[in-house]
Amino acid sequence: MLFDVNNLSSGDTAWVIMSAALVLFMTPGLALFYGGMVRAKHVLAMLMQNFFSMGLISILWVTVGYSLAFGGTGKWIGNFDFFGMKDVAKMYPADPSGVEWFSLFTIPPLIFMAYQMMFAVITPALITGAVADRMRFSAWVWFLGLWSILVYSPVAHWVFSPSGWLFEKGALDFAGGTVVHINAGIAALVLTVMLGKRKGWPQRPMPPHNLPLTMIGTGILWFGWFGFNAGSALVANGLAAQAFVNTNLAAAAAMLSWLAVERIKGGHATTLGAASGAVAGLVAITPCAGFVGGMAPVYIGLIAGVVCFFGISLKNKFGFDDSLDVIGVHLVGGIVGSMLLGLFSDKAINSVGADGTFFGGGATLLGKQAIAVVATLVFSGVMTFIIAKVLDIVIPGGLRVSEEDEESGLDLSQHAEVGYALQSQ
Amino acid sequence: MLFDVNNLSSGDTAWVIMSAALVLFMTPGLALFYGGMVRAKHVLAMLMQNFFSMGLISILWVTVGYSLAFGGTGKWIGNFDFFGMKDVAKMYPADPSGVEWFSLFTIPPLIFMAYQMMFAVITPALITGAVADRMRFSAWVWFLGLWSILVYSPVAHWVFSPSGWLFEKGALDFAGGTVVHINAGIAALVLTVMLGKRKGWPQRPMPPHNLPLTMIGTGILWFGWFGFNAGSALVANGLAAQAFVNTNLAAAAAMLSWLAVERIKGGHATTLGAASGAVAGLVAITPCAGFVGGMAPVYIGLIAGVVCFFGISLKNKFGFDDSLDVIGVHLVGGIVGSMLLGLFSDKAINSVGADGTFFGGGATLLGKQAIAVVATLVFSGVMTFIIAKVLDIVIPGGLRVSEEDEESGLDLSQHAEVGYALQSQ
Amino acid sequence: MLFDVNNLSSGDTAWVIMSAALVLFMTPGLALFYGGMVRAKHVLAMLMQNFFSMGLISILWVTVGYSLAFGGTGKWIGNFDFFGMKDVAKMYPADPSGVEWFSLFTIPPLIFMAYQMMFAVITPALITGAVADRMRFSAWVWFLGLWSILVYSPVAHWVFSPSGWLFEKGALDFAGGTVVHINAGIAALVLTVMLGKRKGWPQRPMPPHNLPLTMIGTGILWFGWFGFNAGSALVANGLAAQAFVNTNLAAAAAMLSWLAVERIKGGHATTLGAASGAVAGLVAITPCAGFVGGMAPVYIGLIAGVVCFFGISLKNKFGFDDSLDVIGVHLVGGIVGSMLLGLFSDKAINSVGADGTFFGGGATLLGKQAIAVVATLVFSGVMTFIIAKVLDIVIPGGLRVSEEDEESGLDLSQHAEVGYALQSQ
Amino acid sequence: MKLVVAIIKPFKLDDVKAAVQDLGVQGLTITEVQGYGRQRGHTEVYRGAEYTIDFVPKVKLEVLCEDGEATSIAEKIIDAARTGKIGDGKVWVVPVEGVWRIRTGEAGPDAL
Amino acid sequence: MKLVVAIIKPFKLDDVKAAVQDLGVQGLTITEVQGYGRQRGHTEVYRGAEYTIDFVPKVKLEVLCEDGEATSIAEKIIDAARTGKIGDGKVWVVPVEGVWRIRTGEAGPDAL
Amino acid sequence: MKLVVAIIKPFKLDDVKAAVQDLGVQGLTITEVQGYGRQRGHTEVYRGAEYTIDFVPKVKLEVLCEDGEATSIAEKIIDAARTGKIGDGKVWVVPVEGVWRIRTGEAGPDAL
Ligand SMILES: Nc1ncnc2c1ncn2[C@@H]1O[C@H](COP(=O)(O)OP(=O)(O)O)[C@@H](O)[C@H]1O
Ligand SMILES: Nc1ncnc2c1ncn2[C@@H]1O[C@H](COP(=O)(O)OP(=O)(O)O)[C@@H](O)[C@H]1O
Ligand SMILES: Nc1ncnc2c1ncn2[C@@H]1O[C@H](COP(=O)(O)OP(=O)(O)O)[C@@H](O)[C@H]1O
Repeated sequence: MLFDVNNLSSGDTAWVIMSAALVLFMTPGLALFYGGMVRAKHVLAMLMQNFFSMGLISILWVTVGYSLAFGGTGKWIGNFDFFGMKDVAKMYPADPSGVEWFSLFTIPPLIFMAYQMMFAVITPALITGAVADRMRFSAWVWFLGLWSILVYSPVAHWVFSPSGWLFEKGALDFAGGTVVHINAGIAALVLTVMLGKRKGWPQRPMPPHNLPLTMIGTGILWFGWFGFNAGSALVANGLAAQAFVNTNLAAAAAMLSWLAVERIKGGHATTLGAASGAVAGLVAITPCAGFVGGMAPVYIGLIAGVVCFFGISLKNKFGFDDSLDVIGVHLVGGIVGSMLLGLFSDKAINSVGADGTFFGGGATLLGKQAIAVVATLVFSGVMTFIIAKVLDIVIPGGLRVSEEDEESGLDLSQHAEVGYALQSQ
Repeated sequence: MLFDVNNLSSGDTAWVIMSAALVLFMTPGLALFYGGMVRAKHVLAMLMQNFFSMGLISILWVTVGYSLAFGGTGKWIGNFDFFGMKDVAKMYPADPSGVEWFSLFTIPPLIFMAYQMMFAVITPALITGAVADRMRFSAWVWFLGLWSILVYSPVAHWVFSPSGWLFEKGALDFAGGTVVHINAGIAALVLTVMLGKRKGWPQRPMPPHNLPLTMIGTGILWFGWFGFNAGSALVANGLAAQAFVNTNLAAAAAMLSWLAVERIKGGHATTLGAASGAVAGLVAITPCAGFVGGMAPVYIGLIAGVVCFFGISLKNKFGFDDSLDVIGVHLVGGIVGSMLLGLFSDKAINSVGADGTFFGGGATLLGKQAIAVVATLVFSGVMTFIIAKVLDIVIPGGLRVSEEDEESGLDLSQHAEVGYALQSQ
Repeated sequence: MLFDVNNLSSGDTAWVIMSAALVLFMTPGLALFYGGMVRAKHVLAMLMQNFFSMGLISILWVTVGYSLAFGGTGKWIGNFDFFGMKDVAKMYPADPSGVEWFSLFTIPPLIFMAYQMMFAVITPALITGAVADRMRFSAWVWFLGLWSILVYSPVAHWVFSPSGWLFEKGALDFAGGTVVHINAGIAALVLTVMLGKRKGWPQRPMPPHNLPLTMIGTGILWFGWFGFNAGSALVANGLAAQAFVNTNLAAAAAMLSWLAVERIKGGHATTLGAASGAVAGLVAITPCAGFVGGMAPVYIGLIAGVVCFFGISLKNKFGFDDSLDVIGVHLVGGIVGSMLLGLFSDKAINSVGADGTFFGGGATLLGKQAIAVVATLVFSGVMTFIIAKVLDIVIPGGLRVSEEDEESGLDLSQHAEVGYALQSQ
Repeated sequence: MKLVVAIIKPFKLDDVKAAVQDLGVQGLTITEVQGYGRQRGHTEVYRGAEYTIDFVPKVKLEVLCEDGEATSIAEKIIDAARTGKIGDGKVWVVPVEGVWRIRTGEAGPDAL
Repeated sequence: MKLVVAIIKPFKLDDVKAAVQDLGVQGLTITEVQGYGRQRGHTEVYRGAEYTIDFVPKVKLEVLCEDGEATSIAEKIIDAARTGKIGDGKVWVVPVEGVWRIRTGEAGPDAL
Repeated sequence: MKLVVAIIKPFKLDDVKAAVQDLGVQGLTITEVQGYGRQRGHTEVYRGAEYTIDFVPKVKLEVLCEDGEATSIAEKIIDAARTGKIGDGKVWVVPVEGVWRIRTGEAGPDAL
């Protein structure tokens, strides 16, 4: 699809460029969010795993990832049309016959590619919270690259490309409920089980070393998420405004419901609870952001806050050590959002969407959403397992660092650095 | 006022969406700004009080707050037309007869609502700096909600709605000198007096525990304030550019004048002084941002820096413990800005504004500004007192935590958390 | 050049206002990036030197700096046409006869001035990393102001004003390779040599006191750099998108190549290495951002990462104490980027650019780039020396603090503050 | 020579310092420590999971003094640091066999 | 009275605390310290330059106890803190000439 | 056995460590402390209000050694830590009644 400069809207372009910058900013935000929660001796390793994704995935994306996700009109995966930035500056991805999608775009194709790049960067970064404090850095490097190409690009194609089978089927995902959160969440679950528990967990308490750092991250994430969700409108109009409002309301509502449960159950509303609830709401609204309206985002947020709170206790029940609760927040929250969309979706908000159960659409959309969820769970779960298994064998020392390296801290053992030096030096 | 999609400007929309995101980002920024200044055992409580405003006020705003501020065409308060997001997506607020205001808008009404929401979120958050280290969290929760509905929405209606009595009267407030800063500042003063001093103040020094955190917050605040002031143009044009420039210059000038006074008086220009001066300048320029031009913002900033510096010493003179100087900076700075606007306002900059004393307008505008200032002081002051008094009686334990809870720190006593864990863990 | 409001594009304006905000945000980002790397007792002084630039330079810029850089149509320096904000709101800078440049602008002249202001703010701030931990604050204040007027404004005129001699000559610099990075880098080198080494360097290790702070800064810098580079298009179109993509790719590629060298040489890929590599890439792509396309930014980034890594070891070889490697990163990176542009520049990407060696342009552009580099090195180097020499004589105590003040820390000796208070207080 | 060591509640530091200064003590050294004792710790909550933190922040004071002063210093500290609530801390005295002032090399009582 | 002091690996703190609690120890004080010893430090890298950091994070425990308990407490700590790898740390015992509980003013063994 | 304790200026740490290593000392433990002494504190400014901070950052060294070595270690520290300016710190020696190496259980001089 040739890019016609006459169709360009400077307003839409301004908004999508800015949104791409906002989504990029989320990865440092995520790094800090996680980094504050680990113990001091692992803080840099956590930051590094996230920042490294900004480096590696950016390059892989323009080399092959974008092409595999958005090249051609295949059902299952893209092709190599955009390999190595070929034609990206002048061509949109192709629309399948009979569909008008990219041909309606008013932004330069380059910024569409870049905007999608930022999603590719942050998705695997979400996983780092689950494998915290014990994964070998070289194993992470390989996992990151392979997972991005073999898992992220195909799933992105299924859902975000108009020729992808889930897109065609009519499953909805405004900004990445399946592609980003369920995808990363199930990968986190598989990796968590394969890596095993952190030494000492759950006997020894492993409290966050620096919650203010986590709150800085929370602020950046909330801020950046406006680019993530409202930017996904790819135009600066009422739909973007709707997605913006929905994003804020779901985050707010989930914060409140999470804190309410905490208060009722444990007696204290915690700061980390406020942050966790907000992120749970942001996750859940992600697939819904441009398809729901009115007070629906509030309800979605309220539900997500409660369900994710209980989702987090799964790890204690089943005994897997999801260090920073990627599963409880992203996997559970992603599923909650994707399924609630089947109820709350409203064509009056977005004509290219569908009506959910509460708007007269029956269970049709719900069914499609379930298919998308299950497909993502199965594909990503299996692929993650295979990649990790192979790497565990191939990488010298395996996926996990030695006991001693874990004890002395990943910062020192993986990066020959420490987060904080003596104050008095 | 029905929203006509043909009037939509994608450029203006892009700018206002982005501005709304920037203003949202200011609340975490404020949290960090304040959080770095308290002692380590209170840091999370400070962060929490601010982040919680993002949760609670967002929800209250779409439920009733927006409607009370912008519904209908009453003089004193809005109505319930927009209750629970009703019609917000398709309707602007109504213009009073004979006035064209909302009908000239080029942005979706949803984003106007969202932009205003962010102001509603941050305004009460400003108060947290005054009540730091001793307010019970449950009391804060109730105060926050009640104050937003009973104080913020009415004052916002008076000043920002074209049917509000202060708007009609011709009092000017570009981005919230009265609505935001004086409003929060006087509430801070009342609460400070009612809560009493922190234990040990002023005998024991209570130095900031982490000034780099405060400087992170300062950076975010300065950055976000461009959305606050330049976004208030609600279009992306020369007026927004003027407000942008004014914002930056006032912050810069006030930093310089604050530091100059420090240097002359105490011998040292301090980092916290640079931050405080900048914020004082930002506060003072807020009402003026879209009404003044040329070097006026520099003069306004220079004056604000000096006056607020001395404003801060009031607390020592009068012996009230305004922990983080909300009164000295926001109340004093807000009054300085609102009154200086009466001098520096220039119709050549903004035709819907008015000429101040220095531009041939005599004392007319000055008088109107004085009325707006006094009205806000009286209304907000009295209402704050009533709300706080009632809560002090109703809330188990009262507004203030027990001595022991204060000593062990609000983080532990209110939230069962600590900011920083042992390094070596 | 009178500003005609009919030419205004709200989309372009939205983007440039936002870009100006992003560039402003880079200075706090830089402060944190540097601040985390110094020892705890110097952290506030580092933050202060940077924040102070936001104060002083903003005011100097609207007073004289902008006018000296963009007033009139002189070859070597501007004039006083825009002194004290005169006419800035209604006039663009003048185009030299026969050239159409400012007359094509679609944004308000005020925001052009403000956007340029942010560059003027951050450029001298870059120098602070080289003089860390030993420069007297009052000396910095004077140096900052004089350097901005006597060095920054002229060089900006040469390169960014269409009447400047380097602009005329056809030397290219999209967003400040010469004006910003080489300019600040050579000043850093001169100052470093004049100030001498930090006490104890290189015998005593001086490890970063808080690398998470540095990583916060890195995230903000990367985010803000999109405004720096893509904003320099001054329109929201495909060129801005191209600059955006190039910026991200060069940062990513340089992170990878820096880490690869580290791994090969020293055995460990470090977190600070990831940050340093990314910044090196961002520096190198700055002059190229709007002139190259395809995979060129990746190659530029890869080269910059390697060259800057080795650039850093220069200080050990030559024994000058460039505390935080401003020379290795900004001077070397700036030269790398400016010269590589002579190879990779492609008129197909930007018609007002030129073809570099790899695109059939021979060595012509390369020669022009070399002239621009050398001219900046010589002028800035000599002027910096003169300014610093005079100040060293004039300022009581000289440029450098006393040994005792250095030992007890600049925070205490220069600002009567400490970064972190006792935790238990 | 003796070393008087005290573990106190952090917010009592200023009072205690003032008190020993009154006795003519010219120097002391403090350390931020964590105490465990009868004043049990507290429950912290981390994402829905509760755990007990046994340690409470305390400040440790060390005062070198002449033999005869140890008891009066200890008593003065006890007075100044007391709140009467559990967790007020301990004071103890350790024998010291030699003291030097680094600056001058002076030894014994002159080094204090 | 004695003061048993131990330098241990930080991650052994919980085990050691549990162990001495078993002996009836009712209180102790810990400090975050940095140790240098046979467990040489490690190399850190700072922008391409390597330097050796000799100090490793350790935790210091201090337990006041009656004369007769010192050895058993020391032994218990040694057992609980041992990993068998270099850097496990030291335990030592210092004589104490007087102990007071600040809250009550009680002295001697009652103060523990 | 003895414990040599020293309070020194933080930037002297490397020199002091090197000095005692020269004497064959194989291990030591340091703590970041805050000192109050003749080297009065300094004035800090907080939003226009000045207040005096009495405490200055110092580093505390602890070195276990055999009885005979204590004085020479103390002297070596004094030499290495001296700047001649006020606030250089103190060194003192405390008797130790038993030392163990946790890793091996060795006791006495062998444990050092
Ligand atoms: N046996 C002990 N050895 C060393 N320190 C102790 C001991 N017992 C108590 N402490 C210290 O004294 C502090 C207060 O003791 P605690 O038993 O809580 O209260 P109280 O002294 O009022 O009985 C503890 O937090 C700990 O730091
Ligand atoms: N002579 C000493 N004086 C004080 N502390 C010591 C001494 N020797 C060792 N330590 C402390 O004990 C820790 C462990 O000692 P090290 O020699 O590394 O291992 P090990 O005790 O297993 O032989 C050191 O990190 C240090 O804190
Ligand atoms: N009586 C004391 N007990 C414990 N520590 C002390 C004592 N006197 C001084 N110190 C420590 O020694 C440091 C230096 O002492 P100071 O009196 O300032 O200088 P000088 O030792 O040069 O006379 C202090 O900061 C404090 O840590």
